[in-house]
Amino acid sequence: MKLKLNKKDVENFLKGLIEEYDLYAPAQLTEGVSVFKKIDRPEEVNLTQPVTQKPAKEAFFPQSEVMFRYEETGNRGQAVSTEQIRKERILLGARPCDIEAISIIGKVFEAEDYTDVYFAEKRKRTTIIGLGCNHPLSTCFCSSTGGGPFNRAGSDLFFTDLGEAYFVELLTEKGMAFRENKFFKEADPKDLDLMKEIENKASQKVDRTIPVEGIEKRLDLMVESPFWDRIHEKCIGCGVCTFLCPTCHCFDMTDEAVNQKGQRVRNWDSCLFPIYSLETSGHNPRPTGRERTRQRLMHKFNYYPKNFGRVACVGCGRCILYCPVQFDIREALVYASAKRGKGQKGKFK
Amino acid sequence: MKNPYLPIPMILKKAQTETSDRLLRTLELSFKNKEDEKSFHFIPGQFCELSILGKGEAPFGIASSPIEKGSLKFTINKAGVVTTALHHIEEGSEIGIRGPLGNGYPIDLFAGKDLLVIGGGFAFTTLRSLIAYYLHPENRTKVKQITVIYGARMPGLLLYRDELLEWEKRNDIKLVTTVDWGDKDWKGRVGLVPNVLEEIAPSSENTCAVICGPPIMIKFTFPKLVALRFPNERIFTSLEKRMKCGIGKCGRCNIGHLYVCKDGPVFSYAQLEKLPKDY
Amino acid sequence: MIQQQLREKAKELLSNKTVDLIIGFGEWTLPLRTTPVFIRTPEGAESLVWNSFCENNLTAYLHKFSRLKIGLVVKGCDARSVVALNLEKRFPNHPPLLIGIPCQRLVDRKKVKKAVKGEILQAVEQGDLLLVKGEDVNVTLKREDFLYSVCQVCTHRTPHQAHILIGDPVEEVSPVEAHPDVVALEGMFPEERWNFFEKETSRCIRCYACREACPMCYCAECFVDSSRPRWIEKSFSPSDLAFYHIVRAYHQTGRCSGCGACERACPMDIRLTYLTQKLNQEVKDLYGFETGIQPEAAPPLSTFDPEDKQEFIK
Amino acid sequence: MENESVTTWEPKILAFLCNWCSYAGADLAGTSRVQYSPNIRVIRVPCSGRINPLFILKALQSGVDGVLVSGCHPGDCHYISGNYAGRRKSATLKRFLEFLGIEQGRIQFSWVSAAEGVKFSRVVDEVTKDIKKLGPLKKFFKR
Repeated sequence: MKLKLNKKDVENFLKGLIEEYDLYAPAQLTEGVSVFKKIDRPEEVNLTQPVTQKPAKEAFFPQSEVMFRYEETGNRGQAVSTEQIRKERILLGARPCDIEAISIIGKVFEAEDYTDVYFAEKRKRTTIIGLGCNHPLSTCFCSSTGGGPFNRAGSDLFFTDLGEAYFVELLTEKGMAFRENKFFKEADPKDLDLMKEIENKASQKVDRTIPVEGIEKRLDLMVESPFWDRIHEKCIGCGVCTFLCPTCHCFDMTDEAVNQKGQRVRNWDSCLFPIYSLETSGHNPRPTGRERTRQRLMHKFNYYPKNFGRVACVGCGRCILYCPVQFDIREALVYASAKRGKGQKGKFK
Repeated sequence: MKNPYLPIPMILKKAQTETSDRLLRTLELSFKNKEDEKSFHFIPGQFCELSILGKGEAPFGIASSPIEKGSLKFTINKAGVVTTALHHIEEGSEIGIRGPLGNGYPIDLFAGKDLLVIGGGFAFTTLRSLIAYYLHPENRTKVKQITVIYGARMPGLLLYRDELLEWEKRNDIKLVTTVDWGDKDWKGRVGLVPNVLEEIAPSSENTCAVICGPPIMIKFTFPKLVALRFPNERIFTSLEKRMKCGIGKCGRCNIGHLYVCKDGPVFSYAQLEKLPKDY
Repeated sequence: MIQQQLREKAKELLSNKTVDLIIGFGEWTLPLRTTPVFIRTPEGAESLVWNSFCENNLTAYLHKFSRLKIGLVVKGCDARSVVALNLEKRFPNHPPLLIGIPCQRLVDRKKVKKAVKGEILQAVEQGDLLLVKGEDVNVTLKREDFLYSVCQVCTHRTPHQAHILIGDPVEEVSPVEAHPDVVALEGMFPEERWNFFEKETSRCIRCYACREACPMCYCAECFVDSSRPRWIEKSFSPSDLAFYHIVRAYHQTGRCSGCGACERACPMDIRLTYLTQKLNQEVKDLYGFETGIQPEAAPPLSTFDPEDKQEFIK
Repeated sequence: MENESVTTWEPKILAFLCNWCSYAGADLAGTSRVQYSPNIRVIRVPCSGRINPLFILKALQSGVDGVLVSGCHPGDCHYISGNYAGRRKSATLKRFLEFLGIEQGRIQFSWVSAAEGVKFSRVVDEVTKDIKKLGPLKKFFKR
């Protein structure tokens, strides 16, 4: 069944979603700055920015999340967990890279030994409406990391912007539940053709040449390489790349209490912060930018693949776009792949 | 779904200051709920996250042994926010714990072998758990000879002194205690752990070594073990790293692709050799 | 031309071992930007560039490479940061060798992006013009219309304290009298000012890029990272975000050179320079002090004058 | 007539008093039985120069409606120049917070010597009156 959602119906479609679900979608905080947030009014939704600043992982793993609350601190308190969510959720307008990243985090958070209930509960009760990338940016390299601008893996429904309408695909059981949605209309065969044309055009645009293939093995031999002495030089140790990364999932847990009431909260944390690994004794196993940059890159391209069989990078390009000093992860990959002793030529000067 | 982040309630049964500098305090906790006690099974070397609401959580090795039923012991070094709170908490209070976490010592591999235990300072906690486990009549036959070398800076800083005295009297364990500086009452050895090890020179044949202590002690003891021909596969240590979640999610305690909280804290040197030196 | 002189000078300094390392700007993967480069060999000097996109304040790297003899490429504002750091005794061994370039004022990439539809793939400077190319666009912009607001108010574009000056000094005037955001806010009611501040800071993701990009933020332990005492919580209450930004800015009182690196580093486009610009204005008004202009003048908050104004004290 | 919630509300004011002058001044006010508003809570500090702006911000965040910092008169500092250094911090912080939109009068400063029990009571009364007029602190205050 081929469906479409006309743009003039979008507002009412969104209204319906907001009534029935908790809707998460990209919204602009200010011109050019978008994040995924809970939507209260249809007009907040903005599906035009190719890469939002903060990734869609926030719908499942918010930057700051209360884990449990207690009425009394110290030695008598009773912790009340907050993992239960009230309503079914919709994640709308997430791009294929962000959706891929959610399953990457899922491999850690939904592991069999211990399940992160906060993430798992939200994921179980969320229907994902993916949105194809008509205009991938020059910094996008999802096709090099095993995805693509129209990769439908992980989406329950998938939208393609045809200009006047969205082409709608129902991909899973969760997606099929929307079969009867009154705003979905029968699509014409020419809509399908248009969708394919857009998909082809976009797919050709995305860089496929970033050497991700085999990177795990190459990095195995590079743990103590002089490569790390240079690559970290320009990194200033802020958390932009890790906070905006759709696959980064480190967090910190702290107690926040005022008077007798309190809560345990988790907040995103970054391996690039010196205090991330600093021990109470004063010892820091990763004392300089060299070790911290190595940790960031090795985790994505060596440690994670060792545990889960794929790289923990989806090629969204956020860390390149928003880095204050233009640390380019593609550069790191190209360098790591260059034969030893030979200077780097070609794409990255 | 069970929430692995939610602490279970324990009651502080007894608290005891261990050392003359008053920086180490042993807490004996009993389960508040019977069901929790029934489902709590651990092996020496595992740890728990102790939590005080309003202050936070911190990981501690379990100092008691599985054969001591009904309660758990932790020895806490006063250093940061949580440990200070744990030093001030009164008997009868409630403390949350999560655990047991981590892998524990490889007791299957130890079976039928001699055991050499080397400890330094307050890292002796889980070693105490291990030794007490094997000294129990039920388990004593599981390993052959037990040799323990335990050092501290000063006599007053040795942990579990009453127990050490008891062990000294037994003939099925060889206990050597040593201090860096003695005092007028100290009749035992004076000397650094690596040197004492060299002196005693236990045989490495069919022996597993467990070593826990400050990094500087480990740094100088390890070569002595190698000189005694202990293979890396039979030298074990328990690592410490900054931890938060304790279950391999929050990220910070990894060494290479392994997490100290989940895949450790006990590692063999053969394992560590293959990992980045991130500890 | 300036770029060529810069390369030659760098080559010379590295060849005769005057410095171990030159930190300058190089071209990189994104248009409208440059990247910090670290050059150790005379041949490497060829990768140095100079243009209106040299936005980083490279002085921030001096903390990271404190053991080396460094040649640092500086604009007027960057040189002032070095002077301020020197007053704080940050260079006991090797003060950096400053290779100064009178600044032509920098182009605000965010302003350019807002003016051009779609992704910008290439941007070239040609005199006073910017030639910007995208996938389907090709526009010519006037450079002047797209300057950073901090650059518009900057009068000290020539790095006077530089050891080597490349190019001719420029006139000490600014096209704009005061920072436009400061002017706009001063005309508002307190309520509106607070709302503006809170709205801006509400976007903060606490990545601390503003802190790390700033050469003056070098505390061994930042107050936000302190656990005893814990000044602020790690989560996202508006009050804690405001707390962070008030203290980060206020800590720059009398120390900020107005380079704007904090605001440029922010991935969430939070306006930050109006805070420090306001403080700079106050310090000038109260104590006649401008950061990094007089190499010997004590920073205003580490000294006093018995005759300081005190009409506000009961 | 003002409505009741306004008339019954009493501001909470935190006063940082230097050990050598203002604290002694407050003491004198007490022993001399001079009446002043009961709205202040006192924290004794070694010197007005010890006041880190973080203290003032933390106080405002934690629920006080105003802050008073009081030290020795210029020239009288027990540490020679602590109050001069403090004066510069005070001036810049006050102007900065007012620019951000914290109302004028939320943070106040005074010089009170050990002999000025009466002045101390007057300062406290004035500060209390000012802050009462401003009403409860709504900005910045947490929760």
